[in-house]
Amino acid sequence: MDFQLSEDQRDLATGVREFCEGRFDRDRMRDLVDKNRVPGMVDRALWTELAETGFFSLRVPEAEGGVGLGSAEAVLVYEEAGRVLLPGPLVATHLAASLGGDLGAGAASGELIVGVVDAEDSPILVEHLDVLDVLLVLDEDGIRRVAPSSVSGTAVKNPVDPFTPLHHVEALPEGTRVGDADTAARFRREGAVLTAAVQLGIAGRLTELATQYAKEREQFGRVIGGFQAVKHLCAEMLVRTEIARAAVYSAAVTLDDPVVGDLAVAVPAAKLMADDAATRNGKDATQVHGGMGFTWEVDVHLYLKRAWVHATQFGGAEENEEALAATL
Amino acid sequence: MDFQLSEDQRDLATGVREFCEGRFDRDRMRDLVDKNRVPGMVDRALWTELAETGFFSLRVPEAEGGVGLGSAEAVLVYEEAGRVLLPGPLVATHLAASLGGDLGAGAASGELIVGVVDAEDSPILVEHLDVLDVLLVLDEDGIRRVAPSSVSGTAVKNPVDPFTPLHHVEALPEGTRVGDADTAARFRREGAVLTAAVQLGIAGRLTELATQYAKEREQFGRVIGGFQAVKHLCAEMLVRTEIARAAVYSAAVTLDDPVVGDLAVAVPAAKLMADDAATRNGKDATQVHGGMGFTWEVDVHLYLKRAWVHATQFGGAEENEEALAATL
Amino acid sequence: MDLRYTEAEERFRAELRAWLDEALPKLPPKPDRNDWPGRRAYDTTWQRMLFDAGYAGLHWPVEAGGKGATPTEHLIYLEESERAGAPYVGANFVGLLHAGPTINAAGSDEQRRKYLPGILSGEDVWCQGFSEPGAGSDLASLRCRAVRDGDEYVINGSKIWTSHAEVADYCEMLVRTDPDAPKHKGITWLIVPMDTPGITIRPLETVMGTSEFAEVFFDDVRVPVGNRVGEENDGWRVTMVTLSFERGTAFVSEVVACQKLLHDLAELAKKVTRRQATAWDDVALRRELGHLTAEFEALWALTKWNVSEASRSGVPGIGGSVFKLRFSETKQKVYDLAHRLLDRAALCVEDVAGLPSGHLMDERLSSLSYTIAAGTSQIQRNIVGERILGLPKER
Amino acid sequence: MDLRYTEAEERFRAELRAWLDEALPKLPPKPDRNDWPGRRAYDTTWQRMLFDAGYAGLHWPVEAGGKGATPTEHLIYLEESERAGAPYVGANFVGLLHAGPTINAAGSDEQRRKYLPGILSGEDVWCQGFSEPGAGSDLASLRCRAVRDGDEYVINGSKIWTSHAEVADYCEMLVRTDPDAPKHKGITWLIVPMDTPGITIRPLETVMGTSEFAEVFFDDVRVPVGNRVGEENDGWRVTMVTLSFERGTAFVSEVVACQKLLHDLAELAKKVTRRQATAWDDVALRRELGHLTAEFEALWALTKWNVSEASRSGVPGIGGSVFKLRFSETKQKVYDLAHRLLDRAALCVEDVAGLPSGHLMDERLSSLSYTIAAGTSQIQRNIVGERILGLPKER
Repeated sequence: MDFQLSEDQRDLATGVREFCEGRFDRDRMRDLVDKNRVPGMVDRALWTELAETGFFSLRVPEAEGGVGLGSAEAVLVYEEAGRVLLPGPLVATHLAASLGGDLGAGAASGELIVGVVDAEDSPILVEHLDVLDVLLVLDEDGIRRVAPSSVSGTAVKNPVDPFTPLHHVEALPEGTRVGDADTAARFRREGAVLTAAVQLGIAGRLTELATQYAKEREQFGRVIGGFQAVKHLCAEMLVRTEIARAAVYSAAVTLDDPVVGDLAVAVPAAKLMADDAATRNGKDATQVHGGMGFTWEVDVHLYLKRAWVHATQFGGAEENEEALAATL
Repeated sequence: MDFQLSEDQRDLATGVREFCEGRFDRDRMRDLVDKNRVPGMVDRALWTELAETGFFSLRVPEAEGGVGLGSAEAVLVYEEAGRVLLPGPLVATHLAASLGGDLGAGAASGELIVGVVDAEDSPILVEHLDVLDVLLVLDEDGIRRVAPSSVSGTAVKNPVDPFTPLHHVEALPEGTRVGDADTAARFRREGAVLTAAVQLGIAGRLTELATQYAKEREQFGRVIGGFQAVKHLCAEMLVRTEIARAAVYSAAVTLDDPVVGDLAVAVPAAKLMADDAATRNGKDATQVHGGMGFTWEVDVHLYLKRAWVHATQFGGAEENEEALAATL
Repeated sequence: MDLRYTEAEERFRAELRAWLDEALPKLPPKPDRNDWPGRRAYDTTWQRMLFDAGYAGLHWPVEAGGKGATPTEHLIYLEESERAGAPYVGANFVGLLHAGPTINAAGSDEQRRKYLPGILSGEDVWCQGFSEPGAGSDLASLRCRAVRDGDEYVINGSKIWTSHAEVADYCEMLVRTDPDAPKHKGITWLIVPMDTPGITIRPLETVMGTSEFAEVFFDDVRVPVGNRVGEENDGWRVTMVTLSFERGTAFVSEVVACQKLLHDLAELAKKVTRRQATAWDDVALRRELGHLTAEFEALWALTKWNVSEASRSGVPGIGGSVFKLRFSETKQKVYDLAHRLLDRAALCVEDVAGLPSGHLMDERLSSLSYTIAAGTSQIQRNIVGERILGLPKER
Repeated sequence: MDLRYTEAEERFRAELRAWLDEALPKLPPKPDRNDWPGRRAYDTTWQRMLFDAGYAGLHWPVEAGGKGATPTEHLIYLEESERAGAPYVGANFVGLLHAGPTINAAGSDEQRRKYLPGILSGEDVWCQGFSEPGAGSDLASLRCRAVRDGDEYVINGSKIWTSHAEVADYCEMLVRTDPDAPKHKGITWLIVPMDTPGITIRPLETVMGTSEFAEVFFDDVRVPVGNRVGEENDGWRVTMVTLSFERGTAFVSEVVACQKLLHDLAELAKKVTRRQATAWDDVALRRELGHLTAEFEALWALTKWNVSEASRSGVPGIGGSVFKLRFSETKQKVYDLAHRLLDRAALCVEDVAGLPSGHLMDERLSSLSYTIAAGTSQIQRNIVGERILGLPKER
């Protein structure tokens, strides 16, 4: 057993961090949300760069033109995506790349932007519809493929996360079957773990933002991070992040090598801990920022709002808790 | 509207506090629990003094030989009982005094020590059985009276609260009917509010104990109450106490004058807030005391354990929350 | 302990209720949230209606043009207004609750005559210039300077969190007049007309994407010395005087609103389905609603307790921080619950699929500020620990 | 990131499991909790069995008589022992985990030869004299004095929270040898035979009504200078060395025990009835159990993370405080839940009506100490905030 990053994994994480900070730094993130909004909030040029970096083909076997890595590596990549708030249906497109055929190849190469929606949702809200090339619908029988143009919905004018545009859809078209129930179950498992990785990145970044502010902001003649009340808020944020990290990495390794654990526990546990870390850290980071945390210009709210979105994807808290109880 | 203590009420509270501190001070309390334990943990001589002071006849009309006061006054008295951890079936005997006849008169005068048990409990645990003269059973149809000697139960060797001895009883005898369903419902309401008052006293005393310790105990060259982490624990204890106080007093006034509120909300709210304050303050007071809080010799655990007992009497948290939801 | 209202109080309530029934339909439609002139007009129209009906300055002393009502009457006024759906104090907030009472208590006769009538009648709107980017919880560390130049003060600096700045006539301001004095000492309280040259207003966008607040910049802004309330460098004391006007009624509308909201959420829970059943069938959610019901029952009782205490003593009790701590955290929990109840609909800050997600999520975002604004929960716990429990002050 | 055990690790596990299966039935019956000599005999018998089978001092260096096992092997040892229901380290705790490693790292060859074998074989039992009534979280403020008198130190003062004091052979002690030096500087580490004249032991009753700890009083207790480990006044550094032996395995047994407990609580919930249904039918309780399952899944993963880090670097990572904070609070939540589940049966610290309230409530009381012992949660948050996040130290 060696539950630490390998040298390759460390290099991968560092490389992706450098890529993200280079191609989607804070200025570009703020520009996208504040000034130069694009359809579906996805910048096609950036999407292509992400594809080239392997965001979508990461787990596609090398023989099929992919990077040939595993879920353990994928969570490191998606954690970095969360740290910088990369927008778009990243996880959905990544999952689609595993379907093979034209759809898989197109998703892997970044030619196709693929979204996913759960047919059981009520109300049904499709994310990023304006920019999607393919929409996958998870239903009882498996996965079906739907043309986004055939989806008639009403655009939500004021989505809570400005990076995640939504359409409210009354009913989804039939489409064509592209995956069976087992594949859908795999999508749900892998989607949960990758989304948890994004949440982990968000939770970690929020800890940094709060800690940094606590080191700079002075009140009563000293930096506020010197007050236990603030220091302990920051400490709890770190604890949540590290607990989530252990759960997410462990679930990813278990996806790659199911004998080392129990996926029925590991997957919902990872999602639950990561959702909890991201959303609660969002609240605490706001509190540490005081009045500034309530302003649009400080980034904290963008992280919190994104965390709220991810917390509803691939299983919410109550669902995960029930699933975990069922294992007892 | 004048939701503050009247002068008479203030005098009453002061008087009862002086009585309690005089007749059942810390030394006597510790003596009873540590050295000179008596059957049922009730000292008959003290019980008689309590009766003379009006603990049981407080709400019995003057015409019937009682003090003729209301629930508003009763909660002030029972809060003081909680502050000093007066043991025994105080609330049950007080309620019995309202039944009239020999039973009521005996309870009011302190000749009879009366206990109460809920027939619906599972397991059935009778408190203070060894010293009871009368046991009242609350059941679906009302209240029945049972001779304690006819109750066959097994003494619990290690009750969590050393002041509240218990007998485990498989089945309760039939007994004789002494109250109908309406009276039982009244008992439950008044019992909940008076027990909430005892919890309020416990919560307040725990706040004092923790605050006092925080002012005296030094670590790292200063008193620990100067550290925000400790200060804020104490502050939250006070907040819980004052919130509970408002709820308990308000419920008591509403018992006396139902038009000023809604008993279906006021009663469970008072019990819920007071149980919450007493048990959570017990936990926090332990934490403030550090290692000392884990010792038998510091009083905190005695308050916490008593709070746990009261939290199960006349409606627990889940029951009260459901009852409150039903009012929405 | 008496929770019964007196006959006079019941009469006051009945008359108010009757008037509200009659007056509210006459109000123009509510303006859009971002229409600041419209909001000013709406709020001041309502204030004028209150004025004409004799309800303006209910809690002000009679000699200041108010009604000298008791705290209990004020509580009744706020409770009934909220239940009837009357407008909030809105643009009149600073005038009625801060600037007016301060001028009455610490100003000159001339200042009283000049400023108080306009506040009561809804003619004048005031805003507040207290907080600064560097002076939040530690308000006394403010740095906006005013330098005496003959008969004028020359103001330079900036203020933040100013509501209604764009439409206000006057600003009540705290400025530093002696930078060498200990920080609570060199502060002065000034009245600044908002049309004075040199004032720039920059809307401050909140996490809700709206501009409820502004930053206000002062660049050589000149006001006459006669606009000073109280003595030079005595502004901190003048401000503290205002605090004594709080009589336990600050959150009455909000507590009543939350109690209404809990009923609405119960209705919503009975309507929304999660997989097989309604949300109301989920006992955890139901108990959480029950628990919150208890919290607001207690907070309502505590409100009456604090108001009664103020009625007796004439000064605010120590209960304000206790109340504010629990109230703000509990109100956040209500919106946490609303968020949970809405599930994916919570991703829309607008109504979707017949669900009231617009209002609820807007308030849910707003709720982030409850534990921050007007003294963070951390500061409130310090106050409770130090001033009520007597624990040593922070070093 | 690899969670698969190596073949060698799997072999180690298989052999250990086989031995445990064979050895455990040979153990005498467990003594009564208050029978201290019996407990000593039981714990040291087990230690002797481990010693004979080659498992004693698993994590000690080979040169100290240990097995030099990796942190991962130690984890496997603790996990398998807990799953098999083997005894805890008990009376051997201080010797195996504190005193022994310290003597090995900082003692003389003679001290190593004299003290280490007895610890490994279970012959000698050690207790700890670090904490004092006035020195809890602030351990370095200890005041128990030792004055040099020729070839001896003369000890006066008292220690608290000492386990197994009544049955121990030796005490590892921190004493103040220079009262004038800064508080971390004047401390010395001593070995004190417990049969030295002048030692008085007073059992310390806990909230559980039992005496797991004692206060130990020292009245002119004389020990040879040769009993000093490290230099005079260098005891703080010597103690810090011991901390470096923690390799992420401190809570392995407890995490495994909690995971088992959650299954037991689920069984219990399916059995106990509340009014119409079982507790398991209560979705709130079920979800709480599910949530705690996630917490312990994460804590188990974090354990492996910390152990792997220690295996690589040989030094403990920064994760200890992070782990301890979450673990102690989560374990408290488990017993809160058990309390809730037992309802009125929770009023008995003994089994009643076929419910396991004895064990559960005993642990529930014990759980009050989790967030206090070995560094309160408040101190742990300081450590995380200051040492990991780099926030300024308390002033």
